[in-house]
Order: sequence, then C-alpha cells, then structure tokens
Amino acid sequence: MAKVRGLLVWIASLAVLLLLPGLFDSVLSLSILNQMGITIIFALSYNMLLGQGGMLSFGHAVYFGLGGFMAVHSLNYIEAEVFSLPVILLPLIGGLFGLLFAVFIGSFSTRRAGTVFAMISLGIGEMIAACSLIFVGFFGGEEGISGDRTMAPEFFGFDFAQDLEVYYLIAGWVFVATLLMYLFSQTPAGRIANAVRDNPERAEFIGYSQRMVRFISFCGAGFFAGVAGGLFAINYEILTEENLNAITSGNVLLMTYIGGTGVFVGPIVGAVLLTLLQTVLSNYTELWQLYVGLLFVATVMFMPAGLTGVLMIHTVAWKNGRLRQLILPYITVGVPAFVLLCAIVGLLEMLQFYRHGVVGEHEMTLFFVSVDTSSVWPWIVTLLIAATAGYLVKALTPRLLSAWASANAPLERAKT
Amino acid sequence: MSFWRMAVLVGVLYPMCSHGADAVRIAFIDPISGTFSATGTNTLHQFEFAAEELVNKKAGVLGGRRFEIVALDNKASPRESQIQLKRAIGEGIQIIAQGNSSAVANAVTDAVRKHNRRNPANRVLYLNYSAVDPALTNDKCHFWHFRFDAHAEIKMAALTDVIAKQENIEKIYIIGQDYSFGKAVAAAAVKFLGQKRPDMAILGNELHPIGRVKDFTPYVTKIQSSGAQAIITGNWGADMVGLGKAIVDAGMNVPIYTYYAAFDGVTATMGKAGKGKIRLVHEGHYNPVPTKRLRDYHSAFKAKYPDHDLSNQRVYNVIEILAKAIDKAGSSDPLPVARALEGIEHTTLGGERVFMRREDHQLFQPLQISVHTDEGIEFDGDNSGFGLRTEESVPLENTLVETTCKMTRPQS
Amino acid sequence: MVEIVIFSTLNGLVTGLLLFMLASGLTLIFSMMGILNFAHASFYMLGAYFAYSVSLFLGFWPGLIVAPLLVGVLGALVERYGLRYVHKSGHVAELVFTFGLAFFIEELVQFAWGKETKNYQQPEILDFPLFTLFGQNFPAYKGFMIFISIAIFIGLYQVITRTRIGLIIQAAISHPNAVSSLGHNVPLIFMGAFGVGTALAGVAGVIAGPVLTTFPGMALVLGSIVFVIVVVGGLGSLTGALIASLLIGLLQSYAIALEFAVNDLLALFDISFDADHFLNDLWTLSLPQIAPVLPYLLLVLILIFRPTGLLGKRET
Amino acid sequence: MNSILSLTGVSKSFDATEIIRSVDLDIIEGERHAIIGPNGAGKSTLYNLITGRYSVSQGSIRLRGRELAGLQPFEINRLGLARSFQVTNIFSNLTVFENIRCALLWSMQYRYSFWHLVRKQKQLNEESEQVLQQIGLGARKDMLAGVLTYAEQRSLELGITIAGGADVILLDEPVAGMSHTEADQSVELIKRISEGKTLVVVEHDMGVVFNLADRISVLVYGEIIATGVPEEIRNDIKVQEAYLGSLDEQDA
Repeated sequence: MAKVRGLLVWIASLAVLLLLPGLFDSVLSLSILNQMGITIIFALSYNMLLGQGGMLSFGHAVYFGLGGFMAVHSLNYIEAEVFSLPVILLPLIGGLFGLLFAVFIGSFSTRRAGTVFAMISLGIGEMIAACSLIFVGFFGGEEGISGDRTMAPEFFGFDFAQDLEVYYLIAGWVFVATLLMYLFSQTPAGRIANAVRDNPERAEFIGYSQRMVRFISFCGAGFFAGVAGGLFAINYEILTEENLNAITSGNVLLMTYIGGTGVFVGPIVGAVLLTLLQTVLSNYTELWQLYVGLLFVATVMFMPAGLTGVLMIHTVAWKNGRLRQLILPYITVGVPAFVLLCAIVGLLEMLQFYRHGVVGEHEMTLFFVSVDTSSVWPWIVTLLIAATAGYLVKALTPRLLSAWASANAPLERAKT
Repeated sequence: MSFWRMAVLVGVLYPMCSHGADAVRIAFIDPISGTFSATGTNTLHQFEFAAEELVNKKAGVLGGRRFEIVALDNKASPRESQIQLKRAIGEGIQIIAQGNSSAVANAVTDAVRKHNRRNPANRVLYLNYSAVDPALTNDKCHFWHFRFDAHAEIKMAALTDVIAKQENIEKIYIIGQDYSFGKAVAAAAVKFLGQKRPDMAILGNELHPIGRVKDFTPYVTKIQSSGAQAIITGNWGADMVGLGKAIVDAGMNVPIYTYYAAFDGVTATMGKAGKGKIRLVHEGHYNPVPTKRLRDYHSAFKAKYPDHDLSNQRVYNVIEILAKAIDKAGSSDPLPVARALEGIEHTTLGGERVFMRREDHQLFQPLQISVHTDEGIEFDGDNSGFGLRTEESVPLENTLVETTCKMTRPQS
Repeated sequence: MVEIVIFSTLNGLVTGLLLFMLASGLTLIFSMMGILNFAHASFYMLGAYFAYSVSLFLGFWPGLIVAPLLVGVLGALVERYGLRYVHKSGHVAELVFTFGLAFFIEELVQFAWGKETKNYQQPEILDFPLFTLFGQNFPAYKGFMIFISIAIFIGLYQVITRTRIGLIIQAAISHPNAVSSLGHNVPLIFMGAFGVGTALAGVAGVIAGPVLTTFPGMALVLGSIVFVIVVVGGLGSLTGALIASLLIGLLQSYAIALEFAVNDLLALFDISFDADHFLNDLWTLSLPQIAPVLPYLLLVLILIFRPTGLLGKRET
Repeated sequence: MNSILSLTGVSKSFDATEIIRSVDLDIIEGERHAIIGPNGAGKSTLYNLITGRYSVSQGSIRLRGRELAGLQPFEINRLGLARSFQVTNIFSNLTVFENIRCALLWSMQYRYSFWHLVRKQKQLNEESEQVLQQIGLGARKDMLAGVLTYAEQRSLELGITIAGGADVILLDEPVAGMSHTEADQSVELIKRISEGKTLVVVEHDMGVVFNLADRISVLVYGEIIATGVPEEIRNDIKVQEAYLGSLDEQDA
C-alpha cells in the first residue's frame, strides 16, 4: 500500500513537471520555473548536508559555482569543437567536478562537525570567491564566463534555443536528481548519516566512522550542487564570482531552513517559495527582502523545523483522527493573525513610501486601496486594525493551545 | 506538494499575465542596491525625469503613448543583469537601457544578441547609455546595441590632449578598476601618452578590485611615494568617492584626470581640497549653461529632486533620440526603431549636433573637459557649492575614430 | 622605500586596531557562550548608522557615546529574547539564528536609512593632518582611531585581570559550567557579555563609519574577516585577538604596497613563461592579488592543525 | 580458561593526575564479569580506554590477542566489542526501529553502501524486528526514540549495543535510575541477551551484581584490588575496607 502510494507520488510529480508549462506558458513564468528547478536541486543537495548529515555549511555555493564554471567552459570547448557532448549531459560535467572538488575539500573538512565544520566551509567559500578574481582565465574576473548553449550538437532535433526546451531539460534533471537524492536517503549510507547527525559518538560505537559517513554525504551534496550549477550554466549561459560567493551560500541555507530540514520535501518547498518571493513579490514591493529576513528569523525562533516541519507535527493529531478539532481554532486565530500581518505589512509599506517615495507624491496603492500617506488617518486606521487584531490573536491563542493539546493527547486505548 | 506548488503559482502569476500595452516601457537595468546604488538611483531619477519632461508632457510618442521607466535592480552584477533581462523580456518589455559597468554591458549585449537570434518574434533593443568599453562598438558590436556615450578611447584621446599640454608633468600614475573598462582606460592612456608625450614616464598602472576596496589609503600611499605628478583614473561611483577621500586625507596635491569624478558623493568629498585639481571629460554642459532649454531643464530637475544631480547629461539624449526614432519609425517595435536609430541626427538640449553612426551604432557628440571648482558655478554637485566648469571643448569632428565593427543587419 | 614602510605600517595599524575593536567583543561572546555571532558585524553597522543619525542633530561626539549604548542595549535584548530562546536547540541553531539576524539587520538598515551611502563625516575638530612625513599627511582622525582602540584594549585587559567581574568572566571562559554552581547568575552574565560585546562593535562602527563609508553592505565586508581573527587568535584570548587583528591589518596594507609577483620569484631562478601560457594567471600572481585569500587560508589551516588558535586555551 | 579480553599494566593520566594505575584484568570467554568500585574509581574511564574513546597512556589492551591501543572506537567495534553508556546515548530523532536497524548495518556487511535500499533488505528488517521483540519494544517501533520513557530508552540502549552481534559486551550501569521492578526485568533481559557471549558490566547495585556476575573485580582509585567469584569478593577484607571507607566519605 505504502509502496504504491510512494510510486503514485512520483508519477504525479512527473506529470506536474510535464504539464506546468502548459499552465504557465508566458516567457516570464517559464523563466521563473527554470530558476525554481535549479534552486530545488541546489537546496535539496544542501539538505543532504544540513538536514540529513547535520553539517551546517556556509560555503555550499562553491560546488554549485565550480560545477557551473566547468559546464560553461565545456560549452565553449564544444563551440570550439575541442570535444562534443549534447547539452543535456552538461549537468553531469558540472556534477562530476562538483564531486571532484567535494572529495578534495571533504577529505579534511568533514573531520569535525558543528562549529568547526561551519567555519571551515566559510573559510573555503571566501577563499574560492577571492580566487575568482585572481584566476581570471578560469573565472573570467568581474565579467564572468559566458557560453552559448545552442552551439552544442542537437539532441533529437532540439537545439535548446527556446526557454521551453530548456524547461524540459531542467525538469528532467530535477526529476532524476530528486529521485536519486531521495533514494540516497533510503540507503545504508543515507540512514547512517541521520544517525551520525543525531549522535556522532554513538555511531562510532556501532561500527561507523563518523568522518567517513559525513564525507560520503558531503560528496553526494557536492555532486548534486554541481548538477544544479551545470543547469544554471545552461539556463543563464553566464557564470560569475557571485555564483560561488557567500551570498549564494547564504541564500541556499535560507531557503532550505525556511522550507524545513527535517522532511525530504522541505527544501523543495523552500526553494519554490523563495524563488516566488524573489521573482514575484519583488515586483510588488521593494521591501521583499525585509519580509524574507523576517520570515527567516521567525522560522529559526518559532518553528525550527521549518514550514514543512509545522505541517508534519500535525501527523499525531491526524493519526488520532482529531485534526478536525483544530480547524475552528485555526480559523479563529488565523484570521486575526492574517489581518495583523497585513496591517504590519501595510505600516511598513506606508513608512517606506513616506520616506523613500517620489517627492511630492502622497498617493500610494496598498492592498488595492489608494492611500494618502501625508494624512494621519491611514496611519491611525492601520494602527487600530493592528492593535485590534493583535489583541484578538492574544486572546484566542490559549483556546488554540488547549485544542492542540487535546488533539495530540494520546488516545485512551493506546498503551502508556 | 505538487498541488500546493500549482495553487501558489496560479495565485501569484495570474495577476501578472495581463499588462496594458499602452505605454512604451523601458527597462532600466542598473544597480539600485549595493555599493553602486547611489549611481544607479541617481541615474534612474534622471531617466524618469527625462521621460516625464521630454516625452510624456509633450503628447508622448506615436500620437499619445507615454514612456514608462521600469527599474530593475542588477546590483551591478553581470549575472543578476542576465536574470533581470530575462525578467524584462518576460514582462514583454522591448527596450532595455543599461549603463553602469562595462562588465554588465558585455553580458547584456551578449544576451540580447543571443535572444534576438533565437526569438525573432520577440526581440529587444539595447540602449547603452554609459558603458564605454570600446569593444562594445567594435569587436562585440551588433545590430541591436546602441551606445550614447563616447567610448573610453574617444574620451582618453580628448583627456590626453589636455595632459600633453602640461609641460611640467613628467611622471604620471594610472589607477583603475579591475575589469574591462578599467583596462580599456589604462590601455588607451598608455597608447595616447606614448604618441603625444613619449617623454612622460608612467610610474604605475594599477588595477584594484571593483567595488570592494573600502579604504584607498594604501593605494594613495603607493602613488604618493612613487613621486607621481599627476593621476589618471576611470573610477566611478563609490570607488571614486573612496579614492578621492584617500587622496584628500593624504594631502596629495597633484592634478587628477578623470572620467567620472563628479556627483554621487564625489564632488562633496573632494570639496575644497580638489579645487582646480580635478579635470573631467564629459558630454553635455554643466557650467556655463549654453542654452535656455538646458537651463530650464536642469532647474526643473533640481526643483523636483533637490538631493540628486543631473550627473549624466546623455540621459536626456537617450530619451529624446529614442522618442524621435520611434516617431520616425511609426512603431515602437525593436526592428523599425533600430533601423530609424541608425544614422539618426539630433540637436541636444545644449544646442549641439550629434549623430548615431550607422557602422557601429556609436553616438558621436562634442566633448567637454571641465574642472572641479566653486567659481562660476550655476549648477553645483551634491549641493556642495562645487561643480564642473567647462575649460575646453572638443568639437564633434575631433572625436571621430575608426571602428572594426562589421555589422550584420537582419532582413526582417 | 622608507616612507612606504612607515605609512604601510601606520595604515595596517589603523585597520588592524579597528578589526581588533570588533574582534574583542566577538571573542568575549564566543569564549563565554560558545556562540560565533554572525551578526556581530551587523551591530558594528548599526553603530555607524546610529551615530550618523545622532550626528545629524547633535554632532559627532554625542554619537560616540549614545550609539554604542543603543547598540549594547539592542544586543542585550537580542540575547535575552532571541538567543536564549534558540539556545536550547543547540549550536547549529544558534549559528543559523545569528546568520538570519545578520541578514535581517541588513534589510532593516536599508529600510530605515535607505540603500544609498550615507554622508557620515568625521568631526571637523579632527580634520587636520596630525603630522606630515615625506609630503604625505597622516590624518588626525586616524590617530584618534588608534588611540581609542588602544584605550579599549587596555581598559578591557584591566577589567578582566584586575576586577571581580573580570575574574568571573575568566572563570566563565575556561569553565562555563562551573560558574553557575558558584552561585552566579549565568544568564545575566551572558546577557551582559553580549551587551558589552555588541557595544564594542558599536564603538568600532561609530569611528569606522566616516573612514570606511557608511553603507548597507559595510557589515558584509568585515563580517567574515572578524571570524578569522577570533578563530586564529584563539578562544578566550584578548591578546591573541589583538595579534591576529594586527597581523591581518598589516597583511592587507603591505600586500597593496609591495607588488611582488610569482614572476619576480621565478626570475630569480631565471625561469620565465610566455604570456599566453595557459597557467599565465598563476605566473603573474602578485601579492596584492593573493592578499584577500591569505586570511581565509590561515583560518582553514588553523582549524585543521591547531583548533585552539594561536593563544587559545580551549578548542573551538 | 580462555581469556578473550586482557588488560596488562594499563595506565591513563589526564595532565598530571593518574586516573587508572597499572590495571591488569583478564576477562574469560563466555563469563559474566562485573566491575565494581566506589564513585570516581575510574570504572567509566576504564571502559573508555577499552573501547577506544580515550587513548591509553601505558600498557596494552588485547581482544583475542589483538592489540587495541591506537584503534578508533569504530574499528574496535568492528572487532566484535560493543558497549552501552551510563548516560543514555541513542539516536533520539530516529524511530526506535531505525535505531536498531542502524546498529545492525555494519555487522550485516552493508558498510557505507549507497546502492542498497534499506527498505528492500528483507533479512536486515527481520533481524531488526527480532531485536526489537527481544528488548520488548516491538510496540514502540515507529515512535521517535527521544520520546520513549527512561526505562524504555535504557532497553533501547541495550538493544543498540547487542544488535550488531558483538560477542564481547560492555555495559555501563545498565540499571541505574530504575525502579526495583524495572531493574529486575532489565537483569532478566541482560541475562537473556548475553547468553553465549562475554559480558562485562559496571554496576553500583550490589544485588544486581551478585545476581548476575560469574566473577567480580573491584576497582578502587584506579587500581584493581581484587578479582574473584562473588563469594571471595564478599569476604575480602580489602574490599570491605575500601567500600566501608568510601561509604563513610560519601556520608560525610
């Protein structure tokens, strides 16, 4: 039963991947989908370290970037007819070089976990990023390295000139890479990685070298990061120092953590959400990064298991058959909480407009309402809404908590 | 998961699918955040103002269509520009304006060329208003790229004419940013000084990482102790502010020949210490103002944006020439507009004749060499009382240079 | 040559001591609480911005007092309501939290003050050359920076070695678990340490703002280099942090001044390569180019071979 | 009388303090050997030395004649020596079943394989189930180990220790902190699972020790002062002095 369901999930995902461009066929949505696909693989590979192996890395972009650089160099070699390779296999080149580099770096950095590992990864990341300005031949300096994906031999008549073709290429790799990473987590090496994450010392006393276990996860993560880098090279046809610097490394940490490190699909959710925020929300507000920052800090503090983790903690209530008891409390707290959130966003947006907007203009559109920021009334109204909603949330939360407790209480028939 | 992903996508993407096709939208892809945000933001305002003042207030183009500037932040990064370019294209924008950093321009021009070749139905036009790596209108030229600023070699030719006349300067130091533009400036300086003043010794030819150096003191120490009698630099934005600050702090008292040592904080930083020392090559006119049109325009800009400057005078040329070309073409589609732009002639707000050369899509225009001073200044920079006063003018004929560009033109 | 040596040393000293001001607070926090505070440089940035805002109304000097105090209070609040809450989830969660905080503060600064560079200037009273050597000025403001940093080092050193609080701090550094059993209020000590540490970063921000420019990316520029200093200097060692700071400050200023390249080295052995050799980038590698890499190389090597750092007592 | 684990002249010092002083100890194959001694005598340190957690300052430790000094804990484990911990040491974010399965992986030759799917390994899963039944946690199979009760966690700790099939098992205070009934059940469990294996146990509860052990060694201040069958130890003057003395100290 579980087996069939698992298979169905994969088939459904594949179908969705194939059908998505039918739903969103504009140039813009295609480019967003492409970006999403690349980010999904990258975030999943990062979670092989953080979520599954317990290694906090501040330099994972190194493997993404190096894989990408090798892929874009390969594109140029293909164009110069040094060797020939269909574009569709380019991510493999990225992956192999990501792996190669991970083998080298991992051989010393995985000796320790925790803070030491984090610091080494940071140091390596900064070093490689700084090197990119030195080895101009390889990294292309400030300009980066560009390539042309259409110069490669055609693949069954596809030359990948159109974004749609690139989409299917990326979607194919997303499916394969996700499947492989999922399967990896189900192998002895993947399972023991979880054990080492939880308790490295104990793992040593059941016959496993924690260092070797981390090393294997690290190499796997390097490989898939390289694959993502190769896809980046195909999609954007340019690689620069930013692809391997600390900001890219930080972003992948951000989205993985927000999505949730404890569940396999967590990073996928994080990657999709963050890409949407980055591409869509940024059209509506200049403050989107502030919101992302808020979301991140709130995630670390209040839901360290991430968004998917929050969903996962409902499994007990679900198994108890009491999920329904939670619906009403969720709505009664959720609605005012949403209003409160909107009011806060409104205040921030008004402040931003008031301070940085065009001189002489006072009218702004906020949630489809035209607002004059030079008058006091919008401020007072928004503050009042925020205060009322805040009070309601505070007053209604205890009810939610007690409903939560009763929904999660062990059933009587369960043994204690 | 799949369901959620779909639901979210439907919800968020749907509102973006429809856009009014009324306005002619121009994507402004430049740094609005990061180290060079001051430069980008300032130029953005100039674009918005020019579009409003020169087009929208005058019945627009094609009988009433407005210009709309869509700002896209590229953080001065080639990669991010690529992403923003895709986004602009995705939103159906057909005209791209970009200027800050030739590194970015090289990536954008390459991407535009590829995109237009692959998507003949959906082409875009690239208006380069400030990236002056000579390669862009030489080896890397293509039909869809138009440059409105004189490139690094043209400017250096004018600048070295002035330097060559300074008999007392025998030792000179070149410092610039480590990318194609900085390298082009240095190469041009070495080339022209070698021709015009073979006796002059170039003591140093140094490149520093762009946008990363926060304290230029060590560089200035080095320049100072080399015994240089003059400095040439192409630095712009924050890198010019930093360099200028270190020079002032060290009390160096030598002439500095520059491309962009004004506005965006540079003028305020140099202040009194830079008086009479900084020479800058530029298009357009700051002080004295040659025409009433330009004076009115400049005053109106300062009235609307008291904290910003009309730092890039070429911006109003971009907008006016584009509007002219669109009206001439009778369409805002890239191909007819590009054809109309080729060889277009125009009289600027400052009353100068300029033309877009057909062979390489390089705009040729008179250049000015100005000095940083507080005397005879009507329009200052950074509200500091200091500004640029024209010392010498280079007529259009003297700015003509040859090109290696071999343009191929699309048939349809 | 002499002038290059003198001025490079002075430049290095200024940078190094500035870094030390940042690192001293971070060392304090790291040693006592075991937290590598990613947001430390963000507090430095906040110091600069607060001081800028204060200076608009009251001038530079009140900012020097007010801004660090504000930053310190903010830091203490972050410890009390943020870190302490996250602490129970372990070190990795703490690191992620401070990382998120750094990200958030950067956005907050852009929201509050805008994205552009602020015109935060040094006080006019210090706007004169302290002395002139070989025709080159040494600005009085830089002298002032050196003075403040050294004063802070001496002050901190005295507090830690001579006072009762210092003894508790020392105990907390070497035996974090033992202090609570001696009846001290450890959470309060931690909150205090975090407040003082961030306030020190605030001071650094106030005086660095006018020199290194006040802009939203200023935290990122120094963020990771401060880690290098703390790890290299060694856990719990103020002197180690000072040595590491100076080392890196001098390294950065000398690297720009001295333009040695691999070429020059090879020339000594009469080896030369064509410019189109495929490893040309390697042969023309020069000191200014590799200078930014060296601190991180040092960091990695130290972590691998000597996890206690130069003068540390415990492992990282 | 075949000695399977033998310590000769083993010493360990931390800085200047010698915690273990020239310990000689022979564990005979198949026996149940208890190590007792007052608090701070160095019992846990001795375990840590044998299992490779600490390195030996002097002397040699041999398992079936093979020198263990210088080996990593996981290498020693692979030679067939497993241990439990005084403070519960399990994989708290994995399910109970997963805990046991991980403990079985190495001994079943899976090593670091990333080409087997654990779900599909029939024998591995069956054996894991068996161990779970053995330690009485069959009903808790899918719960996270971290949420088990203390006694259950101790059983799991034991299960992880024995799952790998090691034939020398070192238990560190297996019944500490348990109620009488729980402890009795635990002792039965230990007896059951150690059949045919060599068992070394450190324990404070004398009832348990005398119930369980074939032989007893007494460790005081890092030295073994006596080894023998329970009767001998009970009547040994030195042991009585050491114990009474230390009990006095503890009371004071």
